[in-house]
Amino acid sequence: MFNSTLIPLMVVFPLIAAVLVNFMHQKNMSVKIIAIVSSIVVILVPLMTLYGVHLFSGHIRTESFPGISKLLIPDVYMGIVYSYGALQKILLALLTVVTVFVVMLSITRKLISGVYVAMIFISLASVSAIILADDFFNFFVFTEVLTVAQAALVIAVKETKSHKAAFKYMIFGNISGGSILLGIALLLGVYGLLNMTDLSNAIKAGGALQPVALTAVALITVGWLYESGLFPFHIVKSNMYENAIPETAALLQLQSKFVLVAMSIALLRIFSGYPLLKSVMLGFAIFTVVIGSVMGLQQTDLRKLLSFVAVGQAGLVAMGIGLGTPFSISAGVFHAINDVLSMAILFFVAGFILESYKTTKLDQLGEGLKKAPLVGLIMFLATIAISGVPPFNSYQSELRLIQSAVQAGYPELGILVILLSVATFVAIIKAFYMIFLKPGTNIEADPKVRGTMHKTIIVILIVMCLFIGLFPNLIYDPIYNTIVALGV
Amino acid sequence: MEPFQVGAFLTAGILVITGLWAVIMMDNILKKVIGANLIGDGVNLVLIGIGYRPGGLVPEVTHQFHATAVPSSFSHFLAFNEFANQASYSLPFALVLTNIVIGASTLSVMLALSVVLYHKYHTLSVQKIFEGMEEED
Amino acid sequence: MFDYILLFVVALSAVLAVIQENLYKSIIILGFESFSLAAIFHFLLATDVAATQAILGAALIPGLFIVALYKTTQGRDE
Amino acid sequence: MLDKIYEIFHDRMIHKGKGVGIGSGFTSEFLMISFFLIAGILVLRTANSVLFALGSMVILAAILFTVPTVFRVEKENTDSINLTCFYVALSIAVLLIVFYAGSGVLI
Repeated sequence: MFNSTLIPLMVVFPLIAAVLVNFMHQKNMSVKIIAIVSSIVVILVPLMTLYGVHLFSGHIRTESFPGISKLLIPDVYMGIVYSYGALQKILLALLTVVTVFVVMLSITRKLISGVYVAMIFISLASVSAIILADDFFNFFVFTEVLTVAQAALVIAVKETKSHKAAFKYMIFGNISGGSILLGIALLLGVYGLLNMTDLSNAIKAGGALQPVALTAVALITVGWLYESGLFPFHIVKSNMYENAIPETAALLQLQSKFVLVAMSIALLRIFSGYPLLKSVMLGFAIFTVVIGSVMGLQQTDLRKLLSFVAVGQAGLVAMGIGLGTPFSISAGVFHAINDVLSMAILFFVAGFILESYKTTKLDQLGEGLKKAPLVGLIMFLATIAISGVPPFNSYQSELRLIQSAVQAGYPELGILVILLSVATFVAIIKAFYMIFLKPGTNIEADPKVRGTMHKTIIVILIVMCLFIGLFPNLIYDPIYNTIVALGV
Repeated sequence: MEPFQVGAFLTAGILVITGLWAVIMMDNILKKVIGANLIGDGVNLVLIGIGYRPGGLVPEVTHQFHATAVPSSFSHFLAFNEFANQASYSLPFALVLTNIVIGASTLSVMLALSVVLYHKYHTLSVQKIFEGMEEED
Repeated sequence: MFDYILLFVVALSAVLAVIQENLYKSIIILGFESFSLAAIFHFLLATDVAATQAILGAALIPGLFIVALYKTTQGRDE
Repeated sequence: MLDKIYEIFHDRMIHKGKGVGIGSGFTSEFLMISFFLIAGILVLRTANSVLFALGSMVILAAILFTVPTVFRVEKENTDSINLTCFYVALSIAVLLIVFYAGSGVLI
């Protein structure tokens, strides 16, 4: 069997880089060099790796056990398996690109230490593992690592508010981690398997779910809600985004949306014959969409506004996935990819504003267009990109979401998607007006802040948005084919 | 299922529910952390209970395995089928080892955070730390 | 019989650790609970896990708690 | 009519900036009401049960009497850890009940 050997490098290499950077804590020059070199490698590895599966320590698939086996299916994997396909390639390429942007922005700042960069690399490694893993326990371990790494990134801000946000995040992370592991344990007790492909086959072969397996579904769904920041946990997530450094918040929202995609696809694969799960996902997603956008409209601080909008958009992604047809699932995944780019631009703009004005409170800002015309222009473009105006990428995915909602028999949800994009537009254009156009301001911009790196990065990202908007099929077709092939 | 296994599962249920109650209802910040620890303990007990087989062999310390034994040569110590019928299931044990270590690390981060929050607010009450004083940055 | 008594001890000390007013006593009870849990792991044929749990759960975690408690209340009763 | 609504919103949002804030308040109120209408229509259309229909009608009527709903939503979504704890416990319970009842284990 073909064993693709480069696949674990996507997880192992960022971990090695994290350890190295962590050792070089006080030495700024070596941290810079190591970070730049590892960034280049990190970007190159997903592009160079061939599609395939990696079987850890060479445990091949067993043929069948003799009569002693009590398993429902004869043919199982014996070790941890990572699989790498077109969908994983797209997600990982985007993840590494945005992570490298954030690393570049971090090492240009004076205050940021080696430990901070190390945490960024650890979170990169864990999200890669979550996207790649085909083994449920491996998946769980890396969600826990991701929780700690994200909390550490927020703690690094050294304000009391961010400490409180991180404490809340970790307490609820403990609840959700416990419930995911309990669900895995119950599934292991019932079916004796941990591999997702095998579990899916075994559950199909075993007929209707028993009460114990139903409990497992409910517990894993609680974990899913937490990892993706949906309804009861949306406050916790938006608190994290709001209290992190805005550049890091761009990374955090990207990570949680990708974990949402990976975990939803895993859940839909495992419990593919269980339609109630999709309805529950849809219900929580709709609730999150509405509450996220309503709360976003009410905010007067740019970071808080953007974090609620990010939560609402995550709900939109989950809505596409919860509709449950292959078309809607791929539209949801496509929307996750598009939305992550435009949200990242907006958070980077927020980072620039925080750096040059030392505040993000909307009623204190104003007349920014004279100071930074380029940033203003790109924020406007990103605003119309995120609210689904044609030349940009979110238009393509929101169109597909509406089409799939109508096809699945819920035209009302199409209306809801349109309303949400209108609300998002109103919320962010309000912020745009108050920062860049509103006459009269009482704070001065810091003339020393040039923000060359910020400007370069947001120009690159808006060009990427435009490119995906003009050629959507380059991204969309591989996703659709993967989803159809997975048979969720 | 064995009676002892059932007892272990019931105890695990009590642990998880007690921990959840402590996390959700208790006001003291250290009690919340204790509750988080109890949840982890309960889940570990469930996993260990799955692997139990009454009177079974312990795979890690069984005398059938010598230092020289390689997987292909199990047969001359004990037939593999016979071994598989007698040994306890050791996959969950490996999972629990991982989970104990993860739990300890998250716990230490939470404790450190609660110490930091105490130095800011001079109280351990969650009510006083998280509610009120919202306007102060 | 001893193993069933241990199960009861674990459940009882978990509840006691949560409802105990004095935090020092609560932490000591938590360590006791972890150690009994390690013994149960031994009876459930997981000896390696029992060793890890005995070290981490009964020594390291209560130690961390005690340090945190000392750092927060400086030995005063809260 | 519109002036009266403006007055209501202005009184409640006095600490939140001037005209632009009230405009976005209007938008979110409109979004909430349309969401409840859409949810009501969905439940009425998909659930073929008199119980669900009556329940959703009652809830809709109750919500339409508490306009503006935005401020209530905002009050329920503060940073408070206790509120989040409550909603977490509630949703765990709802999930267990939905999965058991929907698969015919409980009912």
